[in-house]
Amino acid sequence: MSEWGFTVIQTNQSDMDQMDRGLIAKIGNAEPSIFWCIGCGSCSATCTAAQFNNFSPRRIIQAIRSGQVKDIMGEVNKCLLCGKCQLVCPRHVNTRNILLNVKQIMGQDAI
Amino acid sequence: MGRLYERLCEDLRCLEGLKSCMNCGVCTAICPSAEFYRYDPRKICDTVQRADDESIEQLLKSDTIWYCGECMSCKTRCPRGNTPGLLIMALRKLSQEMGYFTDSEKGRQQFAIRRVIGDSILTTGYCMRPILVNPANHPEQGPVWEWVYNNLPEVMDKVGANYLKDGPGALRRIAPEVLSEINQIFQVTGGQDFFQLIEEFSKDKADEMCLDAGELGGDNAYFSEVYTKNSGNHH
Amino acid sequence: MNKTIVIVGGGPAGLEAAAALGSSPHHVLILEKEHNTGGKLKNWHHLFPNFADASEILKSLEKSLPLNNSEIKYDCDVFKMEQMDGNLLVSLKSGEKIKADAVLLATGFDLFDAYKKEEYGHGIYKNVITSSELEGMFVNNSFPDQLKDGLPKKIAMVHCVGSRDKKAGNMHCSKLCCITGVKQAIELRKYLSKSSVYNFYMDLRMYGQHFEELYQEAQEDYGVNFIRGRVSEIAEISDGKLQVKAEDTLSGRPMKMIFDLVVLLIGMTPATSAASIAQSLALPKSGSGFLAPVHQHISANETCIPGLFLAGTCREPLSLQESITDARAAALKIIEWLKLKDNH
Amino acid sequence: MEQEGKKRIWSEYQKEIADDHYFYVRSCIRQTFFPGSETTFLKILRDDLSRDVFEDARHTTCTGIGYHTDIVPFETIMTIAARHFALMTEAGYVNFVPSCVTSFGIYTEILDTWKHFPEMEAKARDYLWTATRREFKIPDNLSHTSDIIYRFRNELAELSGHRLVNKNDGKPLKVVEHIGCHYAKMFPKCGVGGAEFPAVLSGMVEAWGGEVIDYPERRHCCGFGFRQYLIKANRGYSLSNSKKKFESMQPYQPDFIVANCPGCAMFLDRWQYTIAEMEGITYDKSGKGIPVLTYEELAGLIMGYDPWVMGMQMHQISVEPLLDKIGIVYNKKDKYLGSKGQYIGVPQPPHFLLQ
Repeated sequence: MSEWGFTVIQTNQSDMDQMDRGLIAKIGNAEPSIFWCIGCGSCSATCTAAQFNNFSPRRIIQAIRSGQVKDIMGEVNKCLLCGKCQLVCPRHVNTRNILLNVKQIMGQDAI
Repeated sequence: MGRLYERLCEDLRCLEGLKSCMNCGVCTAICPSAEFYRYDPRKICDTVQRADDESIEQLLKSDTIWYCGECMSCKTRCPRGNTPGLLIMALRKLSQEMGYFTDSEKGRQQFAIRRVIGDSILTTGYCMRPILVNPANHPEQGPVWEWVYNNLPEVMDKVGANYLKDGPGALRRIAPEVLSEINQIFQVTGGQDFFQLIEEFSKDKADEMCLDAGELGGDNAYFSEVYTKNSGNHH
Repeated sequence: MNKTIVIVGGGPAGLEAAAALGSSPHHVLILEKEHNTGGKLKNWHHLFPNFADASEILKSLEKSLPLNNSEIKYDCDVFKMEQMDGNLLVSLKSGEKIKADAVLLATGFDLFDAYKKEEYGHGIYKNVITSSELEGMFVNNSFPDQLKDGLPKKIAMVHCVGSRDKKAGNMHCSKLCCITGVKQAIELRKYLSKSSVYNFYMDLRMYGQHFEELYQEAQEDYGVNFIRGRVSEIAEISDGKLQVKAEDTLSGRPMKMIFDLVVLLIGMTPATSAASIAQSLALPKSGSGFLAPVHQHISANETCIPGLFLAGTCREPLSLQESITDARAAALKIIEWLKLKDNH
Repeated sequence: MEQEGKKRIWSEYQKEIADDHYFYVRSCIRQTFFPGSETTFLKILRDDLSRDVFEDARHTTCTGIGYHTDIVPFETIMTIAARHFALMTEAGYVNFVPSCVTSFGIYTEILDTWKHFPEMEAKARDYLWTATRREFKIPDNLSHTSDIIYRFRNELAELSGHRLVNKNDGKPLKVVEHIGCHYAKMFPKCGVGGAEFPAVLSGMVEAWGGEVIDYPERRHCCGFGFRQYLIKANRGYSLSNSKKKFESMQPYQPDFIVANCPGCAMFLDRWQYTIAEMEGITYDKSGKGIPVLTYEELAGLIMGYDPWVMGMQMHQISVEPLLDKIGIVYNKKDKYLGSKGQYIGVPQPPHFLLQ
């Protein structure tokens, strides 16, 4: 804290016009089923990893689609790649492949 | 349906504030607090309407319920006629009645508010008076206020206030017989007991934290702690 | 014995009921308050979920109107009805009175007046339009200039405007705006191929045949974005663009976004033109103010007034297909009732 | 922007505002920071408009800040309110006029609660009798002091010597109006113009020749948040919400801000100073900040009152640039003098904000 005893706080409000659309553009090409998600949450309910940490495939798809991808690798790495999400999805979203793609793309970007 | 939920439902502000929520999010969209704290009024409504005591207890012990600024912007927009801000007031009341407020950093601040605002009401008849806005604790008030503060009688006189004098007018001294009426009202309506409750729970917490809470005012370690402590984990 | 059946309203339900009554020996008189028939279908371009041409459908409805026993009177404002010796006396504003053996109310619906959602600024911000105004733009091919410069545009579709909203005085779900929003999003993507469209919704009630499929097409083939959160406020920023605030409830964060055009998906509300008729007969209304039948499940077309029947959206929000089916059901009930009346 | 659309909304929110004989209750925050505004209100009403305003020295805080910091229970505050109604009844008045927006919100909330839960009103009568042996009638009319000025805006325009017009180029001054949240957000029907397009301040500004700016965050809270300001550790909330508003209004280059809530007026003034000192930013071109006025001061200015007698020297953001734009003649030297013209020192200049 400053001499004032408080500081200006960064807003939590997502400015959707300033979001990073790069990742969704790439993933949309590689795995278009990401657009089919209706946010029902059955993937998160069945998720093996979610039993042990606060991982949520539904939230991650949401984050990629809206471009809130700043800290996404930390989240993606919680996934065990078991693929149960894909089995339960009513819209045939290939969540596992989406996450694999994130790893690949973000890995490339890192290099 | 648990005991805490039932107690919440005894508060009119819970009945008025939360009829049924459909999780549309209009409240959170324009909530000044959701913008700067880790706070989502929609989720609070949803937690409460599930009527699960364990989650409600968690809520009552958390920082979360203390983030709201009670601006009531949520009320204007809710398509179901709810007022999450009123629900918050009911939650805060219960949190204080149960003594849960001392479990959270933001909840513990109630002690400082009770000492400053509470005592000011009972001893002077004002919530807020110039002398309470001490430049040392209020650097944001700026140098003009500091000048006002150092020249209160002269400045107040110039702008037509009746500073600390009898009779009507701004900042007049409120007569002892009026204050005794105010104290009577606090006595009769439970306001006094509620102040006492906040004091007692806070002193217990101060003991636990090995800090002195004094008997009056803000010149003590526990007051400084709750008034200035910001862990930074709220956003 | 031949009888007179009065149908109030020459929209799809009224026209279809008249067609269905064509095979009966009775005289059918349609009282239409405007200069022509078709009701709100006249102002619609394409219909969900298959983009059928609304004007074609209207033409075929009008064509099937029987010439032998039906008659249409235009510019008739019905304002009162009375029960009289087992018949109904229908009073027009012109002073004319018509005796009817049976009356079918097919008075339709009003569109929700979007100005009541003050926080959306309809009537104040010029780029906030309603779904019905958008449909009019498609009909007349009259889009505002700022959409025609070929640059990419951002368009928001706001669901549930005036529906499911106690504050706006409508608790009911209008049920057709969801699919309308999906249909119009696709149309906008087709018309302005460089544009992006965002639908702000709470629930997408895809109840009808091929509705869910259309929703999926919108996502898969047209790249329409769906954000789960009710719009909280719209504000104009410089150059007429609009700032929209909602909570993205699936990520639990407040959000804002700037749009070139905002389309408010307004729902159906009870028709004001039916209000004075209902009042004159003390006809009960449902909670949301639509005309109430005797029994919602088994007598949805009959009212507590002998000889008075309901068809179409005067009793609840219905799609065109449902209105038409409903009109036929009502016609059948009327024929049955007139038979009974003869026997007594 | 279509003004007709707004007028249609305004026509639905025409609240009744009493014409005369007001029972006046003061605001804690107003008295603390801008007491001259309350003095000005009374002068305008009594001297310029010949209205009867009664103030009972025995009235107190409504305890609203205690209520909204959750240390004062509802039962208590409604009985304090009942006591104020009793003072009004005893004085023979029926029109209740609070100077504070928080109080105004409290009174509307209490009256609404009593309407829906008559047993609560009975309880309040009981508590009040037990505690003070007083009885009360519910006011016929509850209006905020800004409602009263709004009611007389056209009369004041006729009496006034100044218009809200830039004397250098003849153009209307651009004005940001800020309405306190508790004025109408809880009960839109209780505010002139409702909650979304309130007309109480814009009506004054337009009647006096200014032009109101509709900027995107017009409806956002100033950020007081009660406990969010009173506790030092929380003040980032307060500051950041005001900052959001300043950033949103900046492109429209307002000549000044006018607020109808005592807290808002003070915060919008002080936070500009704090932001300037913290980050080296001001939201106007001159580097002096955007002047923030109370509506009483605004009314007083057009009526030709002395800005220093109204207390405008108590603002952190200098008001002189605005006075010069309007063409108000004032004595520069007198600004910081005491009531008898004596020298009592002057404020330190801020580090960043220009004077």
